[in-house]
Amino acid sequence: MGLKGGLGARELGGLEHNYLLAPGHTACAGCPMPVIIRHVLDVLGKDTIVVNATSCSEIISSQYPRSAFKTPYIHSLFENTPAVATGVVRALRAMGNDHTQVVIIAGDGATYDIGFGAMSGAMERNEDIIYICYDNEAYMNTGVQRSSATPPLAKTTTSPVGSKIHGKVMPKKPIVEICAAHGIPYSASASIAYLPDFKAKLEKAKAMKGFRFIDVISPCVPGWGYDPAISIELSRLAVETGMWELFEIENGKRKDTFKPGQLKPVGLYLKPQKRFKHLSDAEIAGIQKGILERTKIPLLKS
Amino acid sequence: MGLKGGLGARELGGLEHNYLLAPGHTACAGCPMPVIIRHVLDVLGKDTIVVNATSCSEIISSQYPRSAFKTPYIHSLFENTPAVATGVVRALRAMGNDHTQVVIIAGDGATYDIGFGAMSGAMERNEDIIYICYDNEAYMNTGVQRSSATPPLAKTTTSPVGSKIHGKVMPKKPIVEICAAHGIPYSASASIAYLPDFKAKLEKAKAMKGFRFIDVISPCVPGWGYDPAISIELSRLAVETGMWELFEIENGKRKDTFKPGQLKPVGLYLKPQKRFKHLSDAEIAGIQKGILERTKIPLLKS
Amino acid sequence: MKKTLEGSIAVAEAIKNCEPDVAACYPITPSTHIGEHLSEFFANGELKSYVNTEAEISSIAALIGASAAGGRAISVTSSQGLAYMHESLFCAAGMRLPMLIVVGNRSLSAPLSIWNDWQDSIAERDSGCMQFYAENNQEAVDLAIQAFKISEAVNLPAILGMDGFYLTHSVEPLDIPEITEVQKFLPKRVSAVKLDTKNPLTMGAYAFPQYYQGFRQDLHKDLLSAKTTIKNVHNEFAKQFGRKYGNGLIEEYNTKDAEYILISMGSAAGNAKDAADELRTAGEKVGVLRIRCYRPFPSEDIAKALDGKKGVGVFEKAYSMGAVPPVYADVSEAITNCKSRPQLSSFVGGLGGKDVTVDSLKILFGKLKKGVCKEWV
Amino acid sequence: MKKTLEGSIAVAEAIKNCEPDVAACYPITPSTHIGEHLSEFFANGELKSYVNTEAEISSIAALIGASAAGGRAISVTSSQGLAYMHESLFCAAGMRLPMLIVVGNRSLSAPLSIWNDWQDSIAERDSGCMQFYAENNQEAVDLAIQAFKISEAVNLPAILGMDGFYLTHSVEPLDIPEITEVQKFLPKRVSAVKLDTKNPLTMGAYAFPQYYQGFRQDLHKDLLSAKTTIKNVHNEFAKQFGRKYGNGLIEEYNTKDAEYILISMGSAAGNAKDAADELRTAGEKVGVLRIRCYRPFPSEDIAKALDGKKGVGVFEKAYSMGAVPPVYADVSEAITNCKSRPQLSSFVGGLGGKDVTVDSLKILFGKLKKGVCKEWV
Amino acid sequence: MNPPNAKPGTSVENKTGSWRTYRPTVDFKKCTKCGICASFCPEGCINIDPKTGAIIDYNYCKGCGICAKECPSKAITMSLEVKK
Amino acid sequence: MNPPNAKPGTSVENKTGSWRTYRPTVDFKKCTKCGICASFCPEGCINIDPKTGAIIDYNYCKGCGICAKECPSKAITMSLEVKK
Amino acid sequence: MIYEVRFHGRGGQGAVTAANLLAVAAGHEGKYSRAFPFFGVERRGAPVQAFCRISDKPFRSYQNVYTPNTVVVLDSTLIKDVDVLSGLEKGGHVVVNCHTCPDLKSASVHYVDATKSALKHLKKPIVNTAMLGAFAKVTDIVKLESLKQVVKDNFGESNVKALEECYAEVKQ
Amino acid sequence: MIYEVRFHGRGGQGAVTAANLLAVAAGHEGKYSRAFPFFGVERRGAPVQAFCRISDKPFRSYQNVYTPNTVVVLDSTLIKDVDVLSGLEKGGHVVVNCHTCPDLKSASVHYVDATKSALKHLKKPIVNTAMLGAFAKVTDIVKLESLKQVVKDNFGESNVKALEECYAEVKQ
Ligand SMILES: Cc1ncc(C[n+]2csc(CCOP(=O)(O)OP(=O)(O)O)c2C)c(N)n1
Ligand SMILES: Cc1ncc(C[n+]2csc(CCOP(=O)(O)OP(=O)(O)O)c2C)c(N)n1
Ligand code: SF4
Ligand code: SF4
Ligand code: SF4
Ligand code: SF4
Ligand code: SF4
Ligand code: SF4
Ligand SMILES: [Mg+2]
Ligand SMILES: [Mg+2]
Repeated sequence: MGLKGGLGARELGGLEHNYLLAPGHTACAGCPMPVIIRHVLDVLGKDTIVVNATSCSEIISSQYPRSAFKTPYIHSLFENTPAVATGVVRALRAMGNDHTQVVIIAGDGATYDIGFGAMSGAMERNEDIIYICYDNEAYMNTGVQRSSATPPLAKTTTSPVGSKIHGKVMPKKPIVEICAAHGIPYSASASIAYLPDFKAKLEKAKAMKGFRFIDVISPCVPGWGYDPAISIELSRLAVETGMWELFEIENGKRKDTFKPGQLKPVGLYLKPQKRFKHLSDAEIAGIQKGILERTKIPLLKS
Repeated sequence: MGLKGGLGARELGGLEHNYLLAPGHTACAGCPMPVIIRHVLDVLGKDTIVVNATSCSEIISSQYPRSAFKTPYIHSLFENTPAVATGVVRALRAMGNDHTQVVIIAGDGATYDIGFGAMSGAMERNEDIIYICYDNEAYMNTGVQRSSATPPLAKTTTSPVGSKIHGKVMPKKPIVEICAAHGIPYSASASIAYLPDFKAKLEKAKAMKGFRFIDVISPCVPGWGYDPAISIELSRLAVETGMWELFEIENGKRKDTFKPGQLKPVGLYLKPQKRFKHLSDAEIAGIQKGILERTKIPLLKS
Repeated sequence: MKKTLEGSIAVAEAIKNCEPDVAACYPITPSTHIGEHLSEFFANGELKSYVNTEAEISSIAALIGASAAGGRAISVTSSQGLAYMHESLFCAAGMRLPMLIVVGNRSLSAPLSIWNDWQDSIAERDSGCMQFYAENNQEAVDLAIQAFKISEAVNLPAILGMDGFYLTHSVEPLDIPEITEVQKFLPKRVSAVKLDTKNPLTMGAYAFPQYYQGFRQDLHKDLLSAKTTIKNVHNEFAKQFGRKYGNGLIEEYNTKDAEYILISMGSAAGNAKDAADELRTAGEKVGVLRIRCYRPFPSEDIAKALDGKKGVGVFEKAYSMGAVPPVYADVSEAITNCKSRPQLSSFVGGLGGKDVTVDSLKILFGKLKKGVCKEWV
Repeated sequence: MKKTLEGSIAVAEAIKNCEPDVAACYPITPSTHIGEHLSEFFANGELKSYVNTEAEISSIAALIGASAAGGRAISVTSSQGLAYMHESLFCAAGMRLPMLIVVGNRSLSAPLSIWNDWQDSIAERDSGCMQFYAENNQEAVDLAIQAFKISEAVNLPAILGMDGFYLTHSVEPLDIPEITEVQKFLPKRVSAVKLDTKNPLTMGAYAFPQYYQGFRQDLHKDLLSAKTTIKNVHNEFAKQFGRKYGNGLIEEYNTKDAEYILISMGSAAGNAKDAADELRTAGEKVGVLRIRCYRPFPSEDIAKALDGKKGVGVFEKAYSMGAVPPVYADVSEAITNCKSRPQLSSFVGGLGGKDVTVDSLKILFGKLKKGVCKEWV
Repeated sequence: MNPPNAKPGTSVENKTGSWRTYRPTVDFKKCTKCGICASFCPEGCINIDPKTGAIIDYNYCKGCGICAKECPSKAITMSLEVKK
Repeated sequence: MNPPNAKPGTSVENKTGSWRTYRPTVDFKKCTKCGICASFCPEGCINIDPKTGAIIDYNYCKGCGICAKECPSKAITMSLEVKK
Repeated sequence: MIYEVRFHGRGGQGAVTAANLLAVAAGHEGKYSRAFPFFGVERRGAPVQAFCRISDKPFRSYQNVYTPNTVVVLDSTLIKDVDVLSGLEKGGHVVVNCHTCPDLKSASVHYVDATKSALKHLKKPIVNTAMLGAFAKVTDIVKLESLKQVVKDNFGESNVKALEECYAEVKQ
Repeated sequence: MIYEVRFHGRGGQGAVTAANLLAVAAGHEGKYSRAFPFFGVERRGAPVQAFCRISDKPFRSYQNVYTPNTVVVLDSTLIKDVDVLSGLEKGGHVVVNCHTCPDLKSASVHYVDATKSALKHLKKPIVNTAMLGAFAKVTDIVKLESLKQVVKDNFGESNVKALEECYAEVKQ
């Protein structure tokens, strides 16, 4: 099989040149977030304005006087991107431009937490915006603190492993479902390891109007604590183990865009990551049980 | 039939004395919001601390040096009640008090809009709070501006009726569903006209821990533009016409707590209200159609 | 032609005639009426875009986005709403984005009060936004039009302060410049520095220590030189529309031969003029200096106007808790280099809607004669 | 016993030993480490409650709630985070709620910068919150403990400023008072005015114009008289723990016989002392006045210390754009009544992490000799 | 210290009865003492006397008419308040 | 006016190749030119030469090893960078 | 001279609008005028004040009206709660909505049953336009015609009828 | 006298930690010390600086180190991008992680292949503890034992081995 995670050679043609995100950005070696951004811009094309929240993606791309973005780009604050994008798109339309796409690129902290009020407002108004959350499941830019996207039991600097508490207590906030509950036209999850699936979602979103949301898993080398070479592999394992489901919600209807026939044991995903190093076998078994109940997919027989 | 809207005499016993909301508050004549608050406090009892958002409920109750609240009460800002309540309940628990209920009373503006970021955060943390939104479907305290709770086509001062736009454009934000999507233990809607239902929900919420949300329809005399005598009647008609559904969501499962067998024509609800005066017959028919599709309840044969 | 209408409506009409691309507002007393009227214009197709935001922090964010995209952008707020924009105001100014924020000035909580004072905008004096205070509704109308022009000329946000209720809710005959006239005065915004897919640009980059201070220093310099722009735009306006307000930065009222001067802003300055008039009739040499533009602070003009005076008092509706009142502090510093520094008194009053009467202001002139005085009145 | 550890960890340990009821934090560089360590204490059962809020506006709201409920409450933030609390700071102070906010001082966006200056907390100087600035990490540790006590004595929030990175990230040997000692100094908070179902009370009522100004005036008065409390608590601390910092409000360093004095705050004041030492060795009569408590502003102490000096300069890491620097403006006003008012210069520097070196400060002393000077350095 | 706090329940000092344009009058003969009016009165100013029936505290009654509208026995009538 | 804006795409001036600890080397004999490595390289610094195969721009390659890991043909190997 | 009027009413009765209409009517006559409210909690039934100044010459003042030339009371029950006569100039007029003469120690008390007129013509107790009729009769600061015009423009004919009725019926 | 050290490294190599460990070791010896970083964008691979001051007497300064007595370079590739020798005192030491003598015009250049030691003992290229060994050999500002103790307390035995190896192998 020439495919890994459903990725075929054919789909990659023509990507190699003129990326709209230039090299020389300062992401950690192995960070998959620039890959995500590159593919987003590749699908959306040059007629796109990027609105970015304070985050790793901002810090690694726009240090004065240099920038990695080749499309127009604006960063102002951490919590306000949905409203900034609202202003951009409203002004464009008011001035007669009815074609330019406005895309938000924001981390999970901006999306799930501090910016969620503004996001909820923009969703309620159904602003004509594409919102991409690269979800590295913590505040990475400030050194790996818990966000609402952090999976349960994961260790971060503010969900530490102590004598009373063993990593993050709360479940991961179901952001795709919450956004869908707002009645927006499109809400989806994605993984960069499933590139054709991701791109299909981007194309679909691109063809629509209104508020469109995609949450993309984005492993973080120091934040999750793993060998940089396996960033894509982890994005794949997350799906193969059922930790990360690939689906989209339109008109309140959920559709799984890819569903593994059998799940790989979740340990394969957890074990390479330092943030899960403290987990006991019982805890891992608990996670495994939760996945099986939630996904209703059988575990791979080994 | 001695019941109107399912309300029986029996259920009312013992309410008459020692209300925890004193008279002398300065709500408009006929405002049902104080009735809602009174019944909330009646169920929760004296061992309750009220956290109030800036709103009509605050302005009518706590003008220095007087207050209508007999329970401990705190108001600070418009957008921060879920976090203030977080602080209150965390401090109580830290100091060894494991019994006092902390209840938020807030309008739809605070709940659906400006305070939703903080609310989402408190829901994510599953703080031990009961949240009551009295939903008068607009910013009343500032003179009837549109909120996300304003129903489509309703006229407010910021969703005016003009030559290009005919009242509110967007649908009502489905707050109960959005809250439920957060995974909180209890999310429900209620109407004061269905008092036993409302009180049952309050009792249920009271018996639980964690974040509990109830959205209560609360007609507004000047804001909706109607004869003050029909505040309760409108709360009833909203249910009888299917404009307001009575339900609760636990563990992601929705249960209708009251469902009319047949729906009254929605005109009965719309016509007495100035905010809907501009509606054409076609628009009313459209609303009626929407209700029938959504509720799947037949229209009353007349 | 004059129309008798509410100050808020008049300002909304003036804004409409400035043809903004995006208005983004959130209701708050006492400035709500302005936004309401803008939304009505929108519903009637007379305004290009109106955003009902879910909070003020998003109103200003929408302005940041709209202005960055090259549009003309306006918001309206008061008090808690402006305070909720605090972080964003520094950001908008630092990003050099023109926009207008009309503030119906109101006190800050706690305790909550919906009534007038200036604490809300005064507390934003460090932000890099320009601040104007209108004495009356005619000036508010005229300032709205001037403020867009100034803001877009110097690429900085402008705050236009209107005393809450006093101005926002007063109904009076006002002259609202016709749209055709406004178009002559204020052409469509043209910005080379904007989000444009034909000519991409990265806005809002962050700055290492070797760059940051330079940006702040430039911002400060540009604010200082905005004083010239403000005067010029004010003169242009006067030429075209026939209405003048001092020199655009300050207005001197019977100060030339005055021995005692009261400084104030907004509608309180109008009341102070009435007080001065009454005292003049009684033979007292008193005058009023009105600060029309508080940021940039017109220290040179003020120092010049005050040099050699016997006594000067600053009356203001704000405080820096635990220290001294802000306008007074600014004036105090401004007159350090007067050849003959007048005795400077400080009066704070009118907080949270405490009515500032002509009589109470007359008393202040009396106090000036007795020497330096620092009082809550 | 001294431990060598990071300033942030040291302060976190000091806070832990103060046994707060609720800590509510949101990460932001450079103050994040403090919150991280508090959350670790919580995970180990050494802290009663730690709230991972979803934004700073909710951190301070949680403090408002916790303090109103009678608890001891603490948050940690910087820059944008403090700015996001702006509205709430006025509210917390106006509601008379004690709490501690440790600020790892950092510049404000735009442009974004994670590095140190004081604009974030300086911009909150009107709010009614007390403001302390630590010169070094030992003082930060000691101030954290004192600040709780002061705050709870005067019923007002306290902001404790630590220079971002310089203090927050420095690793050095520090003395952290033992919990038993802290308990003696800082007993459990007892508040009669609180949310208590046994004794109900309405907190945060709103005020009509006849009441509002009275509340503000009281707040101001209480802030002024907090100066005595601050000095007393500082003395008590000195007695019990043997460490003293000037008189609690300001610290005079070789000022008695000095002709030229540089005023500053935070770690810059330490560097200024080094500069002064070097110049003293060269025979120059120079000294340093450090402002430890910026709000309430110790104007009397400053005026007394500066009276008769030849030249005084204020070095600060903040600006009021389009006007003059804030600390300078405050000092300028404070010395108006000096019998012999020194010549006052203003220096602004160190913005956005521009390193403030001893050498650069030595140059400033040189400038003072040449007369009044207003410069970005 | 002077915090903007208020005493609980002191709103009773506001005699909102003066707001009234219409005045509710209970017909004790019709009143079944069901309590519905009391339950829905926004002012909480109706008491059910077990002997006579619904008693309205006119110090607070704002004359909204809800009690009359909701009374299942039509025991309450609204009439224009005679203002002095 | 001096806004904190930056020129698009100028990050190319940051030669992040110096960050590298490990160096990827392509074995053109094994390379099938499938493009997978290019697609996943975080630096976007791999080009597929239709004749030879994957060409790495070492000016930017940070040596993460993703290309080697993802290459279905195992055509890329990582070795310790020789630092000068 | 600046003519000063103070309106006392309750939320929902339209006192603020009355002051505004008066200012507009004066404006129509080419006069300088200014009306503005003192808002308390703006709730139906709660006491409200509104002010209006009218002058032939431009004036500045935005302060509240403390020494009115005329006071208009839209709800006679306010008299016991509020000192409606406060500062009234010697011999100044008080115009009260009342069906019997109100108990006020003032030289020039006028009263009219505006509630009756409002209920009759408007079917609701919003008495502001009716009271402007009484005001017009009692004072001559603006012309009846101007007021009628403004009321007609803003609220239509039935309000004009109420106004005219009270103009005719006001007693002193 | 205050002894000043400047560390140059890349994110992930532990330069900041090295400075901190040095300060802690000095603290253990009863000295006054202070370490602090200059953070840029703190990303794996990006250049980082960290400073450490050590003295027998208390000192105040929180300013960056401009005139180091010793410079420690954790990654030799930095030499071409960064002026690592900037301000180094005359005859001051430079300790570089390099397997051949680096091209530096300085009186006292020392080098050691710390990456090799790190990979050998820690299985990853985190060279900070290893470089502290070389530093200890080249300078005598803190005792080898103190450093070993601190490294052991914080990172365990294998790091101590790397440290010892570089202590032994550093060349000049
Ligand atoms: C109001 C405010 N609070 C806090 C911060 C500090 N801050 C900047 S980026 C960031 C974390 C971003 O997390 P996320 O959105 O998940 O993006 P990531 O860094 O993980 O890519 C934080 C906490 C800020 N800039 N502004
Ligand atoms: C930050 C901020 N923005 C705006 C306001 C003004 N404001 C106070 S209450 C209110 C409306 C409240 O609406 P809602 O929550 O629906 O309560 P209601 O008044 O309808 O009962 C508004 C806009 C405020 N107090 N604070
Ligand atoms: S910290 Fe994580 S998310 Fe940020 S640049 Fe590095 S790998 Fe990417
Ligand atoms: S305005 Fe509406 S919600 Fe507010 S008090 Fe009046 S009736 Fe109640
Ligand atoms: S609702 Fe009617 S019958 Fe029932 S208690 Fe009231 S007045 Fe009596
Ligand atoms: S009229 Fe309204 S306020 Fe009066 S008693 Fe009846 S329900 Fe209560
Ligand atoms: S992934 Fe491997 S086979 Fe495919 S192009 Fe790259 S090096 Fe060649
Ligand atoms: S090692 Fe990483 S950065 Fe280098 S070419 Fe391969 S994928 Fe790109
Ligand atoms: Mg993240
Ligand atoms: Mg509402």
